[in-house]
Amino acid sequence: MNLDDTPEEADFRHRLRSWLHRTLPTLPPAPAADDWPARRAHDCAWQRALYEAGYAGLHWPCEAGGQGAGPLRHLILLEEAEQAGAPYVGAGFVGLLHAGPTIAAEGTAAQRARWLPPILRGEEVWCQGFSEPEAGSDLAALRTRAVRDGDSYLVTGSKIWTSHAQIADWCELLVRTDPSAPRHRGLSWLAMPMNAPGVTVRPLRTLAGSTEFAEVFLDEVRIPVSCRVGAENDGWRVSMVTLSFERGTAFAGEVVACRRTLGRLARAAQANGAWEDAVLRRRLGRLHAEFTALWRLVQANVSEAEHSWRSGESAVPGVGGSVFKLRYSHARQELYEAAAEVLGPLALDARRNWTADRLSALAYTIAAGTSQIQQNIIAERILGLPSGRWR
Amino acid sequence: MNLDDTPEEADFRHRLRSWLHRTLPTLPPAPAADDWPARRAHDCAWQRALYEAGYAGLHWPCEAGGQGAGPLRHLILLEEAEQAGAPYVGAGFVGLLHAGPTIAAEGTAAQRARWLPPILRGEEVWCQGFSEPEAGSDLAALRTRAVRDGDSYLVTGSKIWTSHAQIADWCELLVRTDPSAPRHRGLSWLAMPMNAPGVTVRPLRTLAGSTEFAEVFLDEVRIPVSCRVGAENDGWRVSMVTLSFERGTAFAGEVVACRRTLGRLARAAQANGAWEDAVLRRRLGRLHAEFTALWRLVQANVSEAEHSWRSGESAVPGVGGSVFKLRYSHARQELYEAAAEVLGPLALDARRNWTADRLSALAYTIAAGTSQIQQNIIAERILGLPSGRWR
Amino acid sequence: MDFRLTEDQRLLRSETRRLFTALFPRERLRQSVEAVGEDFDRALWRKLGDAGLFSLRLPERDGGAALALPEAVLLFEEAGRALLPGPLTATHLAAGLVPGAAEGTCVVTAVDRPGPAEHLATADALLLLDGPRPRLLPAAQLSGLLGALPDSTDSTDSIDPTTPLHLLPRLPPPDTTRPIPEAAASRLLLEATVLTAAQQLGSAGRTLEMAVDHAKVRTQFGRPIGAFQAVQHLCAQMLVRTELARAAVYAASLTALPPDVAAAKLLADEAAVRNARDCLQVHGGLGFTWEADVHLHLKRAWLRAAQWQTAARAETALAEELLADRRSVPPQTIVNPLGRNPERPANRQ
Amino acid sequence: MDFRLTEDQRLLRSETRRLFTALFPRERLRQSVEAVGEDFDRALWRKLGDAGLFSLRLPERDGGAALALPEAVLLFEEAGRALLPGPLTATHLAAGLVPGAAEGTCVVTAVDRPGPAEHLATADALLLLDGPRPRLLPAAQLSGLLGALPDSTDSTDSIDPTTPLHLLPRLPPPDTTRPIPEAAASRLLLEATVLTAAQQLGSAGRTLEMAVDHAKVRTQFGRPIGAFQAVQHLCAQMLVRTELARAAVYAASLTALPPDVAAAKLLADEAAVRNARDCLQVHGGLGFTWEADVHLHLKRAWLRAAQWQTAARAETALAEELLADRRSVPPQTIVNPLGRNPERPANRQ
Repeated sequence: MNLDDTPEEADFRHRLRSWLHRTLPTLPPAPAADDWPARRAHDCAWQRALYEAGYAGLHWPCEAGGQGAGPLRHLILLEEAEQAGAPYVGAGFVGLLHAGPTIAAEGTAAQRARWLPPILRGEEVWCQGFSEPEAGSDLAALRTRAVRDGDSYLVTGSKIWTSHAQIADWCELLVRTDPSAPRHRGLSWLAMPMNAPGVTVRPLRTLAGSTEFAEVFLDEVRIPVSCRVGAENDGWRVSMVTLSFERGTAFAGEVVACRRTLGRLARAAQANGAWEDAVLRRRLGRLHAEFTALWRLVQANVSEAEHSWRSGESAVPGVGGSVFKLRYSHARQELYEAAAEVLGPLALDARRNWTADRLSALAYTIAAGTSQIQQNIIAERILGLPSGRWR
Repeated sequence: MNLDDTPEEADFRHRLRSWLHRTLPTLPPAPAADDWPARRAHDCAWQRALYEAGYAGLHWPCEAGGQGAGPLRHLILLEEAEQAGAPYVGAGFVGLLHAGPTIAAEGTAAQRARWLPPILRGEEVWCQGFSEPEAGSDLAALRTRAVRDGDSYLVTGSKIWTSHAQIADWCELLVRTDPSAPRHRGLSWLAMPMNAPGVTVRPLRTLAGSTEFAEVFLDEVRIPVSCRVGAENDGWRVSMVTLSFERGTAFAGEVVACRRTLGRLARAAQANGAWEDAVLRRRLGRLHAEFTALWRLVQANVSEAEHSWRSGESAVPGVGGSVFKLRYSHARQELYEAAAEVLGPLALDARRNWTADRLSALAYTIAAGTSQIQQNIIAERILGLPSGRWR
Repeated sequence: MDFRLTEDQRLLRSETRRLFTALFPRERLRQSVEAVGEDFDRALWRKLGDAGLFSLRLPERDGGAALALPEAVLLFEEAGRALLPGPLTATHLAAGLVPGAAEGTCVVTAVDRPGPAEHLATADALLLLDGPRPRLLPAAQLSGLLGALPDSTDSTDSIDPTTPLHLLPRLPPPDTTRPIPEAAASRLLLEATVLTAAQQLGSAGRTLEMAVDHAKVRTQFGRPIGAFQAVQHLCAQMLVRTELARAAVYAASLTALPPDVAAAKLLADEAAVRNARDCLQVHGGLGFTWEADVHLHLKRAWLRAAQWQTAARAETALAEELLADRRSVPPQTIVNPLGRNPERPANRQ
Repeated sequence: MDFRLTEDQRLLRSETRRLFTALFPRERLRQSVEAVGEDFDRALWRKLGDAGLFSLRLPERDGGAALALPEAVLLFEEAGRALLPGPLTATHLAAGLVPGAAEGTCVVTAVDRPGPAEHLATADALLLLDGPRPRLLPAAQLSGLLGALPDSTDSTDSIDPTTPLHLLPRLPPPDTTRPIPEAAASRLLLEATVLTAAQQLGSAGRTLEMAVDHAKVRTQFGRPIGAFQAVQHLCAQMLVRTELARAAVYAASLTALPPDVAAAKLLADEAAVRNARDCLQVHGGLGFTWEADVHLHLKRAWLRAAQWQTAARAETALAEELLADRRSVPPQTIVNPLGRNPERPANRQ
């Protein structure tokens, strides 16, 4: 048990840190939150910079164009980038962290050659079309259907919660190809060009006022069969295979960011006098413990993942993922509630620091598995309690 | 909407208060907690005093020997008695608040004549034999069986959580008379003399170290059929009928007591310096709000009950009961956790004030319907949510 | 004692609900959400005035209904439920003190300390409750005050899209304001607190209703989500919070005693904020959209929780009460000044 | 970095569990619960000494295993799991400082401030960590201290039936004690805090296990109660608390940095207390009995939460750290003094 960098890790960290310090000051300022074309350009430029420095696809396998690094190396990248204030992965998220790895694992050689390099170079942006209005927590209930028509599928239905849909080139789509098969069966995974006729994107305004998400309406969209990754009706497994790439690093950068925010909150409280309030002070102290421990939990989970990866085991999401997600979602909300307490009445001003974060934090106990579902998973899959028949 | 005594209520309160102030100083000091014969004597003497002053069975119907007063009058009695520091009903609890009202409602004239007067006069003590080790939250699953043998039942099984079993004269018993009938059906209500051959009482030590409860083992105990109240196999309904006597006054005295405790806590904190801790101070302030509102909720529930009672409606346990019980159980635990905070390290000394109360408060979210069950009841019966099939 | 609504009070509540639904249906609410920076709806304000929302407690000879705080609380509960916009509490308090407030021809806002002031750019007067005697800043001085505010206090970035805010770094000096000698700020503050708590209560009740309605119809895993214990228990706790807050708010409207008022505000704030949060959780992603009304309740609840007595102030005051009063407000000695005392409307002529 | 247990550490843990189960099976636990006022089990203490629980971190030439704090934490986690009685932490810290402590022939207890002291009547020495240098009150003076205590500090009324307590109103003056110049109280305090947190972690893990085991077999309404979401979610939160505390405690054992130690104590205290509470709730009435072990875990958890850094102290210290350190202990600059630094055992010769 140790928390120290190996000499190789220290060397990697050192070189990375130097590069970040050289590179970040040369980046243009972040564009306005709702200027999506500018955000796309900004995020892609950052990905291009990573690519040129040899950091693109750090954790992707070498044969997919990546660097073949393990989870620990990936964690160092996330940690250092966040500490240095580097841009968030942004528009690159789905391509680099979901669609890309899926294609790398399940795609044909031709599919890999077509789709992976543009992701790594920051040239093509992907979005995700999994969720549907009627299939929220219950993803297996999705209804968008694809009917085979010669060398194509004709896809009709609608998707929701699709980030970056308005600027994406491709959409990884989960559709029902066998309407008679029950639930998880009968689904297929398709790569859909977002400029195909019949695709309509409607931005979805969140309660934070942002247009981060969109609804995507599909009206007989023609998608070549060659865009299907994996076998027909095997889409559930294909889409889940990427979860095995989740090697404990999800939200790792965010935890680093939360720890920095907490420090800023304490200094802001000191500056505005809120620090005099012992209740608030102890609340911030408790959050310090919380995020310190969450960071340790990340390190523990990534250490496990590194071990599995080195052993060549197909990493299955372990104890760590759900446990971490459940607690982190809650802690993040607590953090921004404490921020509102530090701000006092200024928390009612939407332009203040932390106000938008307070609002967007509300999604954390809902998105990517509600806290209720996470608790079911922990109880049944980890603790082995009998099934509550909730699915 | 008003919170003021009517002239009649004010008069009743005034006379009661005078009597309490005259009478309480004449009572002997409370006996040691584990001296059960002395506690019986003490509790019965207090009941006798109430009887002689005309306050016994205040809320019982006149035809059952009571005073025929409504819930509001009963609330005044509970409030004034607690404020004056009068003894708790103690050993009289089951007789006065459950078995007695059940007999009054469902018993024959002979049964009422036999059992009710000694309860009111503090001469006979009752205990309750409903729960069983395998039937906790799920009371309908109980197994103790009664086999008809001529003019008697032969009862075999065991009961648990029976308060005052070691000093009781009678036990109200719920037994299975038809083993083939499902769950709620096939149960009967019997009055069992505790000195009958085959009855064995084993005190059950709680985590607070007290012997408040007992297990009662029944080995072919012969109980005359004349001791059955209500029809054979109708025991579930008979035992539930008393719930309609629960007119919002359950725990009302305890809320008054909690408010007094809270005031004492604040003064103790001021005396020992804990008051300097702003976190603790605000915690006590919050508890003040909590118990203030709980008392208002009692007043609201009792006002509703008074109205039903005056209209002659058979009072069904309404919104109030479960809502109040759920929140009060939690608040009581919070109160004694705050007490431990006031005591600081002295909370580790079992002899200090509040330490035993802290331990016994742990039972509140379990006994008389766990908090989980209370929430189910609220969700399904009050809010009308679909059944979760938890029963 | 009869701590139930009277028949008249029940009728008042149901009539008020009907009226508010007619005056301010959901479409109007959504219009007002999108109408950022647009004019305040003075027509609605006058209709609320006609309905007696502001004049309710004035004597009949002054055009009021001679009712008391408990009735006002019932109306404000409905206002919170309907998310009625505007400085309702301040204008209600100003009835009888500021001409036109009772009728809704005048819009009055109020503050008791530096910080956010709602609808300041619209208001015809600002009521200041920062000392023992209330004081008034009339419209003419108000525009001067607005002009002197730094840019960063521009009204359009209130977190609540239906309540424009200005952040006042300090209150206007006494020489710019007119004192109102006949009224006591402490009493107005208690009333403002109770009426704000009443709106929180109404909002809490509404988000509970929204959560339950959604849980009955939304299906996941082949069942209505309301059949899952996790959702059931969320909803059950929402009801508990609402009913506890209700008991506290109604009692405070009867006694107007500081501990009752503080308890009412603390518990109603908590009920409104936490119920809105839980309502959002029950709605899942659908509740996270701008189109859903959940966030409007949450944001208004945050805003009201920051007004008058905050949680920190209420808890601190309640703690002090524990030491001040040996018997911590023994229930049986409570008198009912507002319910019984006929002098109050007279005070306000 | 490899924040997993090594093969050796895994083995150490499983061997320790086996050993503690053999030395202190449940029957012995229950005997010790009923043995109020009876003699301390010195035979068990010597066996724990033989097993290396106290000498673990001493150099091999002093009879130790030359292991470090992480290994000690694994042993103390198992001790907390098994509810081993006695002043384990103090005697472990005293190894190398007080003759016989390492071997378990001497029983050492410790305090850092006035308040409860565990096993004072049994102890052969009292370690005082109230200043920069530790000091020691030997057996002879101890009996004098006990004689001088008021009646109300009699040991038999500890809330934890397996841990007799005396409440020390003040600590012995310096002229009655012997300073230990070669050791730093601040370091011993950090270690005591981590080792106490480790016991809390072990207890939290055990009550989680008890709750899950019970939920699998206890049926109500025709199903195992573990199939009800309400019970499932209680258990899930117990696991989350345990795993978060585990990460914090193990990290603190590696870094021994004050913020890591404070976080470990805070989260492990919370995990132990709240898991015991939830375990009781899952057990229902059956958990409320003296015969069930749940209350022993709860009471010991309360006791340990009051030792060394309480929640109030930990939170306050962590808050100060936020201001002190601009980057709040950036993970990548962490060094590992105890894991790497070979000088510590030498310090203790």
